[in-house]
Amino acid sequence: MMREYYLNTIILGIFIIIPIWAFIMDEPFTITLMTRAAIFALAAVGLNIALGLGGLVSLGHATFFGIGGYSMGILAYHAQTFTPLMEWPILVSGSKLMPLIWINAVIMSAVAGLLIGILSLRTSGVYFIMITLAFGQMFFFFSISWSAYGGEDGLSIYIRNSFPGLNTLVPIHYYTLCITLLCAVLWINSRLIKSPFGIALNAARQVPARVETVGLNPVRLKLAAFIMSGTVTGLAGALFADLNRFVSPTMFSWQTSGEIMVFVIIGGVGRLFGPVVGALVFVALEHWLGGLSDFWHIYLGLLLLGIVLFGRGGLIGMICGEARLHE
Amino acid sequence: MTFVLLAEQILNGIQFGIMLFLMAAGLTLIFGVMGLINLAHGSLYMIGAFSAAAVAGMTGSFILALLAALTASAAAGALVELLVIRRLYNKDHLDQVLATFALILIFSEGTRWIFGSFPLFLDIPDPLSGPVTIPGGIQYPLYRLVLIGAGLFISIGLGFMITKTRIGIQIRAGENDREMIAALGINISGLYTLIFSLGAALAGLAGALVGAIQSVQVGMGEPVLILAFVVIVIGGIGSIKGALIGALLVGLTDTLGSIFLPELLKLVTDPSTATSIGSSLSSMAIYILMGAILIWRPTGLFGIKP
Amino acid sequence: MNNIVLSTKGLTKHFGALSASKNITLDLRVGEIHAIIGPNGAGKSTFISQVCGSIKPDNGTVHFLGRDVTQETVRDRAQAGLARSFQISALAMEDSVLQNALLGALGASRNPWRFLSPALGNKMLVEQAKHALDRVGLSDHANKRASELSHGQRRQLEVGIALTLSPKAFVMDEPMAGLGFEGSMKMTSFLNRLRQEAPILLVEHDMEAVFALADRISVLVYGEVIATGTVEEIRADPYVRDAYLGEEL
Amino acid sequence: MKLGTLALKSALISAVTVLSSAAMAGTKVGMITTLSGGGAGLGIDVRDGFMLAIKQSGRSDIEVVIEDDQRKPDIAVQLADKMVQSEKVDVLTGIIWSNLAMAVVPSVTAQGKIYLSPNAGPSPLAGAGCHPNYFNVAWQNDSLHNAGGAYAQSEGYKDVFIMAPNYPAGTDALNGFKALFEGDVASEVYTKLGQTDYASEIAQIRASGADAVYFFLPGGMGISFLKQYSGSGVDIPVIGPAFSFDQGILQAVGAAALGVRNTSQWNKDINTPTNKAFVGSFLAEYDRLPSLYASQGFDTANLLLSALETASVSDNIGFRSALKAANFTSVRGDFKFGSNNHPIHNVYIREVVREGDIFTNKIIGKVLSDHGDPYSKDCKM
Repeated sequence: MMREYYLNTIILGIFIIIPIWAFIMDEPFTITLMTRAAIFALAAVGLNIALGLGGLVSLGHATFFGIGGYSMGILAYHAQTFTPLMEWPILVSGSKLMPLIWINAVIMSAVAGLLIGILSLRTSGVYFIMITLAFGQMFFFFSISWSAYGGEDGLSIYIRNSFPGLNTLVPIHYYTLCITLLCAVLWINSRLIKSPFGIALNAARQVPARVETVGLNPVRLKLAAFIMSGTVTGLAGALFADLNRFVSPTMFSWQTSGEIMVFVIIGGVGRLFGPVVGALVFVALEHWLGGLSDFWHIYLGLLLLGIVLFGRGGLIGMICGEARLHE
Repeated sequence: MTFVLLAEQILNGIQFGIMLFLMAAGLTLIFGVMGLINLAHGSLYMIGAFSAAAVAGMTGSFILALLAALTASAAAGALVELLVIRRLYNKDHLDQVLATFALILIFSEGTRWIFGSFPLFLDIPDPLSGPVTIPGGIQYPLYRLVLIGAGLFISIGLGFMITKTRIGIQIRAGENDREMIAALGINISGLYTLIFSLGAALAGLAGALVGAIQSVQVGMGEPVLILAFVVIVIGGIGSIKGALIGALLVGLTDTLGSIFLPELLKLVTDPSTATSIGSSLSSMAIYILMGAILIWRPTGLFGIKP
Repeated sequence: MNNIVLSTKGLTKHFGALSASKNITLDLRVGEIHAIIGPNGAGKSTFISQVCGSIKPDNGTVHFLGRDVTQETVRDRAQAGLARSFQISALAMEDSVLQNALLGALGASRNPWRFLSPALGNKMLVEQAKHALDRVGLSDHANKRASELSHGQRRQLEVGIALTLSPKAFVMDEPMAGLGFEGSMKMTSFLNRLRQEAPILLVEHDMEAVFALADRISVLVYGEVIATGTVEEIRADPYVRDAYLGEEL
Repeated sequence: MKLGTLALKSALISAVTVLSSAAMAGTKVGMITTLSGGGAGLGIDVRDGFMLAIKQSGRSDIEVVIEDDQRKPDIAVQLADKMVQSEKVDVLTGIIWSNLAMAVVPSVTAQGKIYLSPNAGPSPLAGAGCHPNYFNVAWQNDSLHNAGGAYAQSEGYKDVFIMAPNYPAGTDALNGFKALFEGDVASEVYTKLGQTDYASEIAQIRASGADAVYFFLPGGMGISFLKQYSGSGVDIPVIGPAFSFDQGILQAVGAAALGVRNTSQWNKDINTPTNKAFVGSFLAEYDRLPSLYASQGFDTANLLLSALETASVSDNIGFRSALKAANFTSVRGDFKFGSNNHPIHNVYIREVVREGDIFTNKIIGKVLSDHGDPYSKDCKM
């Protein structure tokens, strides 16, 4: 069994070496694919905070992905058309500046996470799965009929938003941004797992009654995890929208929620790099299997089934065995 | 808004609700007895519709088509239960969601592989096509009346089966206490397979019945699946009575919402905006209903309190 | 009577037709161990749950440190200093023994909202946790996973977590179960000393331990306290012998 | 998803092409279209029509890379990136749906690539968002709906019930209808996108007392509606754009569609030699009747071929003006580009008929002549 630490290093290595190779060989599309993988990974790392640490099976994380996407879409749309976003009570104009868009995405996702979390955490088990799904569907149908921002057609942003000092339209530049954010979030996540909050949350997932008898509120811990989880997935949504220069209600669909969950499961629930492996494998399969067969979803389905039935702990679990204690 | 229109819309809502019930009944039984979330239930609905369309295309007989739908979906259900599902009973909900999500991918792409991407068609049999006039001067499609009748008949049959028969007693025992049925010496794995394929057959039947008034295509099961989940969550998971009431509630909310919401909004804003906002709201209406009910009663209307 | 730490007055709880608690009135005083004994199904766990707040009584009150806490949550009571150990171990099985103890220390600090600094780097928390583990004799197992502990060790950890809270009163649900002879002896002598720190409301099946430890004993049968008294009084009570102790003595 | 790269390479023919001045380096075309999932039929027809024209041209210096967008905007955008970054194509085409076009077209035209639309014509791309690198060979989205309104007007309908899904193309459709219709609108109903049961709308139609129904329900939605409508006993005449009545879909609708009037810029019975040759050769090649979409794919390829005769793709300005000249014979008859690079053409009214076992359309009249679109005035280029 390989130490998880070494495997994580190898995975990070893949995320560094392949793009550099692609840059040298002038294969910009490979960089675009890696960017896609990095962004999916970020979205799934977000879900993993709720799912892996908090035990919250959210089938509605597309809500945050979409909110992030629309944060980008709406701000950039107003900047692109030179129309104010809001005139009253204060004049707010759009923006094409990525850091601003990201902050907006994070704040909006946090607000949504707070509201959805407060209501959803009244339930548990299957009911929690279903109420998060219901919130996702609400946002999905709302975005379809919100004609001011394109409705079903979505919003197209003609030129990728800007980041000071970089030309974001160059694939390697944008990739650098995305991978930096992914690494930053992974670092925060690795600290979070070992922090007092992480330990309390971990216990709240396993034995909420115990957490309560030491005087802590397990629901509040889970709510905090749900909000954090949402903000990270929201940030990923903003990046994804900028990768495509386009947002549409698809980002809100329940299939998107399912796919984000699939990334986490393929890699390994609760493992720091699980979502990263999952996203990488998914994008690779999509590219290679998709090239081989029209019906590649069948193979994806079989792989998933195999992992659920026979592979405890996803791919990382298969390679490294049971998770080690955080010492 | 005339009485005739209102009555017709209520009938539509009931018909929609009854069809949802056929889906939801299987889902809720499977969850109640085996504790399994089955996302692939929509695929069984699709299998029913496709088998019916294929057999109707070959033989031209609607009865044979329905029989084919029942057999094919029950068989598919039993097969899936034996190969995959029974390995999931002891896993957590997350694994169940994922494994059955995987089954959706396999079933959908498999169906597309066999039948292609174009929608199939299944026609209403001639004796049932066209409208009839029912008391009150309402003209209503005969086939939809037959759907309501068939659905009610099945609901009653299901109710009878659960309350009066041996199988029903075993099912209720299983819902209350899984160890008890083992203690009673009942063959659990046989019972589970039976329940699963019963649920599958109901879903397949719904698919075939509805397929005749809609188009039969890959992916037709998922929208219905989500609605069926909404239904059982509203009703309380595991409760057949809850599923029936939830189904009618969802059917009526959806149908009446899409008519009344725009009308209501027309009182406060101009017609065009009213129609647009009204229809957005009505497409969200059942999810808002579900959210509200869960916030009020976190385990649904007839769910068992934790 | 300001030496009373914890008291219940007329606690009554029905589950449908079944009355799990009938008018239970008893108290826990400074420095004592008050044992609750009774046959299976007598309503001991239901009673403890009402004392700790996870079940709300239909009638009656719970007072803790002179305050009516009947309407307060489990958390409020825990923060006020009421520590509970569970009958069926409620431990974070995937985590290490030390992390489980840390959870208690974290609860005592009332501040889990620290996100980036490692908990194991926090000297105060770790000291507190290690000290508690030391006292229950689990220091050698601090880095084991809780799931690797024996049944008895899990009971010790339960008590250890309660210790980290530096509580004003303990409520312990069968801490001796599964400990074996030697373990029981150790636990008995440990609890014997512990009563000086805070009084213990003890539910226990191990009669030998109960008679060795308890200052007072209450006998619960069918949700009703049929007798309360010192060890000698209870041993002598013919009614109790008849209803519960039977031939054991 | 690579479904097939058609590279007709033969030493002999390429020798000939090298001599022809225009396309020395060869031309690479990227086609992103829907080949799987719902709506795959449309993409398949566009592809087949397009490839038929390329094949008939006999040119070996045109390479077409075909990819499936699964009708998902994010996949389409990713494929567009791949076409531009990895395949380094000169011309893009193939997108079926307006929302996918909105996601892809602005960014590829901004990157200097030519885009030829074989189907979608969303209004922003015809108006303020027009671009000299963007050419629409099919129609502006309003076109067929304008014709629907004009036809209802000419038939003397006074009170029309109109219905479309609640999404931008649906709103555009109903506004397009109202633009040339002067009578009353009995009721304007927006359905859910992807709705499959229209019982409630049919009840409203029955109660409305309208004298005609105009609806725009693309794909499977139209099939469901028509089947349910014909079984409902409501006998108010129905009008719609060609999309719900086209060759690929009619067999699924079946007899329910018989007699329905629909608007189209093309039909297989347009009596020109080019069209007859197209219908005959398509039937011979693929063993099915061509659809509207196939005709648009065929026209798109022929436009491209005509421009390649006079200019090279590497000469962007020259190539654009060669495209703009539209120097080819469209299967629909007269065709030219308006100032915003969108078609000016005739729109006909068709009726669904049965020919032997097959349901198909026949033209019963011309509704609009040399019809352009109202957005060209907003287009500054």
